[in-house]
Amino acid sequence: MKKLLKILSDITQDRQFFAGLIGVAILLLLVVFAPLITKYPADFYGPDSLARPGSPGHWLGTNHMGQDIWSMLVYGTRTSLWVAVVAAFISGSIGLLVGGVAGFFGGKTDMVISEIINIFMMIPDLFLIMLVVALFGNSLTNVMVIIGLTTWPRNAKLMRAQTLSLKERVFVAGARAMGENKNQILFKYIIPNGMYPVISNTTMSMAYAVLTEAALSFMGLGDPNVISWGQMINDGRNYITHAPWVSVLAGLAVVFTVLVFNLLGDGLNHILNPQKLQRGER
Amino acid sequence: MARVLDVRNLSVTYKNKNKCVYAVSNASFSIDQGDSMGIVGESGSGKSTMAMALLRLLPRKKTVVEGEAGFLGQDLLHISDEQLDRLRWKNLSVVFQKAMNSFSPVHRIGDQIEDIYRIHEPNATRKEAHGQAAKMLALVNLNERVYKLYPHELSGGMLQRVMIAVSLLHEPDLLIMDEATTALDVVTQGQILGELRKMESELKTSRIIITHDISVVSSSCNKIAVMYAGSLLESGHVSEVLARPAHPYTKGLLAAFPPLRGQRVVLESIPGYLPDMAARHEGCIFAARCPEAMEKCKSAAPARTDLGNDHFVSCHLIEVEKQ
Amino acid sequence: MSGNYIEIKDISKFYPVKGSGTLLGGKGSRKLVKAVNGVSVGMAQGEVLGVIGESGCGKSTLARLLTRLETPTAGDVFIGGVSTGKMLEQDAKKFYRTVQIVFQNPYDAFTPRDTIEQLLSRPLKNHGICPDRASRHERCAELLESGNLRPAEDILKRYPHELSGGQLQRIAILRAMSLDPAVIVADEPVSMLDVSVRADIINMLLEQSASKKVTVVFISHDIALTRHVADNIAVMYLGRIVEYGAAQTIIESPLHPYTKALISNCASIDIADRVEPIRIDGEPPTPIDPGPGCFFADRCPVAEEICFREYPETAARAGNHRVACHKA
Amino acid sequence: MKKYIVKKLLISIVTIVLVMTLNFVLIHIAPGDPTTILLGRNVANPELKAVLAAKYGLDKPLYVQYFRYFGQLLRGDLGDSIIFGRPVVEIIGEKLGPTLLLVGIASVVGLVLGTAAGIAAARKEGSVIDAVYSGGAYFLNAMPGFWLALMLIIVLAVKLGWFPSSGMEDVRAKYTGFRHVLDVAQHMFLPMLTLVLIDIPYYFRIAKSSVIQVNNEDYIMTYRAAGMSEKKIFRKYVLKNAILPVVTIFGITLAYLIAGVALIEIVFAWPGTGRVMLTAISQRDYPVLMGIYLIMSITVCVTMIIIDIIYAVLDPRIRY
Repeated sequence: MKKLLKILSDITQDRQFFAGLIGVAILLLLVVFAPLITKYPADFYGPDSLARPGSPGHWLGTNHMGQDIWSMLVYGTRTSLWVAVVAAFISGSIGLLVGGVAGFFGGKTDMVISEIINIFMMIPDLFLIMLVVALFGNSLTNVMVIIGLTTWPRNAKLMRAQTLSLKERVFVAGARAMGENKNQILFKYIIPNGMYPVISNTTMSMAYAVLTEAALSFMGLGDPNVISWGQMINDGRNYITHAPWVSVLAGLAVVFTVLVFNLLGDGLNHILNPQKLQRGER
Repeated sequence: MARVLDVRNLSVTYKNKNKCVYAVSNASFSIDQGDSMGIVGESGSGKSTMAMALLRLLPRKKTVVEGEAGFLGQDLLHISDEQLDRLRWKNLSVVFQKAMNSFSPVHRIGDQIEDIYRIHEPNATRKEAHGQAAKMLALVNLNERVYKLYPHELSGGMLQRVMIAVSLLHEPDLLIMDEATTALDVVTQGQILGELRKMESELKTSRIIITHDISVVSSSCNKIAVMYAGSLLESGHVSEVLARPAHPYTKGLLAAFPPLRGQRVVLESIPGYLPDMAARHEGCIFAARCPEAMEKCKSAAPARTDLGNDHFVSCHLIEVEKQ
Repeated sequence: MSGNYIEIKDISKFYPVKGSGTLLGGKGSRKLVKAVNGVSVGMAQGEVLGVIGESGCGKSTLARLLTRLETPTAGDVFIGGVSTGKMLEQDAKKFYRTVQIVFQNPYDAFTPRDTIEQLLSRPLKNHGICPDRASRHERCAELLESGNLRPAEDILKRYPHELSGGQLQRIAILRAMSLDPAVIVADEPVSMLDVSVRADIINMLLEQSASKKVTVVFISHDIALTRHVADNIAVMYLGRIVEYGAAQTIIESPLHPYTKALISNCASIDIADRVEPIRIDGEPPTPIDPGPGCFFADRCPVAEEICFREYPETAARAGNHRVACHKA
Repeated sequence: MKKYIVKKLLISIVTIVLVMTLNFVLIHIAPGDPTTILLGRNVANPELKAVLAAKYGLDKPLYVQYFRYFGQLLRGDLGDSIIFGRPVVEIIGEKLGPTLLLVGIASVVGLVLGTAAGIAAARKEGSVIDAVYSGGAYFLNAMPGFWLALMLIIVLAVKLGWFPSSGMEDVRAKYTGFRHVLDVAQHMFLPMLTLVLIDIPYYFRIAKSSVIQVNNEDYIMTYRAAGMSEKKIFRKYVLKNAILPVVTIFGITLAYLIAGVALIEIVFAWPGTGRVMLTAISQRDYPVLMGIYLIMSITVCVTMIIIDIIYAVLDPRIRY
């Protein structure tokens, strides 16, 4: 109970984390209660096209096909969050594994893996993502998987650094001298103490995934069967002079979501900062 | 002998949103020309904070410094920044602990020495600066070849020597060394301390050494000041304080230190912990851990008592004895 | 010397120099850092051996070799006549129970996520010393009591960051002791602690090891402290023991020029005891392919031609005093 | 120094080989057979297929194909575009100029502005300036570049009419000489502004944190204790030490910018590789897509080597 209170006070202490948390809560509510808070299904083509925001029945207006913008934004949240979670999960897992292996085994393994990580960080990944999606087809699954498969290097780099420094910590040497084996050390000491920065970085990867998905849809490489904010921005482009709200609102949704994940990631980074646990300072 | 530094009632308080930490309270001591004083204390004693306060290097927004520090007729704590800048390095210089970080890693050592020399000799030619630097480098037993090198090309011991040479560029009246030899090996430390002693007789520089290691003080200083939890408890000549410590804390510290030669003794710790520095303490700061504490020690702070021959101590036991 | 309970025989640790050779594993010309270079020394049961030397002399590597945190390039350690190399192969856990270590930094000695009880119970459980939870709890409390950490029940519930450095280091010693080791390696166990609490830690280490006849290898750069705790002292320079003998003898009548310089430069708190330090020039070189002569020759004030040519044999002197020097 | 550069060169070569290999692998693991991918879906010309099969040795074992493919790439043969029916190298070559012009100028301007803002914020840490700059960078960092481009068009081109919203020059006017340069500059302003704005947060973040870090270094304390003026300390010592981490991220930021520029070119109808890419994507012109990927990767690699050399000159610790 005391611990819980402590955690709660930590959370409210860090403004960034708190803001991020509220943002995520809003996004999740939108996802869960989408059918309840929208008047129209997202694929409903109404009679009023390009209605201004504030029009009766369409408080955020409609697009050129007569679709309700508010409904599209809400259903677009589903797409974005889904992509964010799956892609970040893939990228986080690969990063954790590759970085962990490099750091834990060290020596030549580490040398080779870290050069590979550097190389992947250097290659402009958006081109590769586009190429692969173009080749393999633009389904949502492909988009999520390929974003996950190309954005792991950052997480790997972080995990490697974490593992390397943890390996040198006295309590790890102590555990070895106490006769604990490699598995015990990895699962009891390295991973529990090293994964928090990776978690916070993975939160940032979610932001990156949202941006990438938007870019892909914007290029016409999104899944045509789902509502996507990037697609909305692209559609709105043609009416930018007289109906700018389509693009503007969809873009604001992207910005809001990315901000939320970045805030959450930065906040987590402060709260879980390993330095805080290192030397008894609270 | 001329008085170089006269510190009166120096207090330093760290302030942030939630609390105040009383890092140094009411410290008074003085240094005469040619003196070398060692300020000893454990972690949290405020010894480094005191030095930083005298040098006015503490962040201004977060600290409150009170008291006086007479230095060559001026008050270090109250003169303007411009006046202070004129004294810095010309009359008062400092060497910090971390030798490895004492120089910018991307500039040549010689370049950095010249910049520091030119602060007070803006019109000096490169040759003049180089000449003075070479003289000081020789004093700390270094080849002037280091002039052309980058910091990463030198070892920690060599860098610390360079730093000491730099601190002596203008032959200052007072040199403050903050744990300057702590990170060095025994042999290197011994040699640097030896060089310092030799040099002081040539340059007439006074010195303050801040350290946690009494043996450094006993082997390189003529005066000692003992600090505990922000208070200066005892000060005097090394020969007197170490031979006849008056304060129970000094006695405790000495009993915890093993001698190098002679009979082996039983080492004794001082029981208890450092008091909470964020609280004001009514009585003697050491009372809670003092084996000889009396009722009075908990309620009233002891006055600084003069035992003669520059030996000062702040302890009720002594006050009682004197009466 | 075969009567020794613990016998370190010709132990060495060489590392390849970083950046020498190529990525693809170039042949031949790889340079070696000879961190520990053929160290042999024996200890009686319950003896305290002090190891002194400057940074880079290999004393910490020696600690890691003894506890097998590093695998020796050559050599072995025998405890009661049994090869620890063999012991590791046959029953690794037994080895770790036999040899324990206390590190320099107590603040980092425990994983920050566990309570003291969890930290102390873990080895008891892993080594099957106390099979059930209740007995482990009892044992942990006993351990703390025996180390004067009271109230034990309260401390057991604490996290490492809630305790002081001195308390943590005492717990580290108690945890090592809880496995009933034959040897404890103490690598600079008090150098990060304040002087006023050091004595307690040292006294506790000595008491605990004396009562259980545990042999202690005390590694330190603090010469006065080492003299205080050790029966015998070994002086290391660039990976080798250059002088060995009874603590008092090494401090008061050293024979090797390096030991002499080291001790003369060591400050004492006794002001009557000011000795003129012996100058030795230069910085301690790195142990990259040293030799063939005496490693100390180029800094030695009394070196002669032979010192640069061949490494001196270790010669026995009065008592157990041994020194490796052509001139001593 | 030599060793350091040789190592960096080797890594760049490995990178390029890796990109080539990735292309090769993708051709072979993608759904459909390689000829279809290289020819385009709608073309089922048996003659052409035969020519391709012979060229790429599609009847030979995979490793032979790999080396052949490699050999062709090394000779500068990136294959032919499906829709334009011309060599990919030619097509990209024509469009690379405008793209590099845009990226080149924008990344340098972004570097300068982002770093300057970061330094300013660090020197006044906790002030209003710091809060405004940091908040601005945080928001910019969350914006998709192509959307930001649209917003700039809405405000600066449509509403205010200050700048043209698309193209690289006024085609009707046919300006020459200095007037032409001015015209291009005017057209370039908005796309460049967009790129600069999305580039700024990266440099801002790293410049701010490294200035704060250097300010707390011991040597800065030494210079203060020596009475050196804050101006001199900052200009000579803080700046040079703090700029190093900024230089190291230039390469990675450039990779990011090069990826982002395609979308921004599309929004502004800038006649660069981005538009080629959009067409290639919509028509599934794979040789062109692969060619762009390869050439952009090479561009980043070459820049990285230049950056590494600059870094080695700036930081004496590298020169072994």
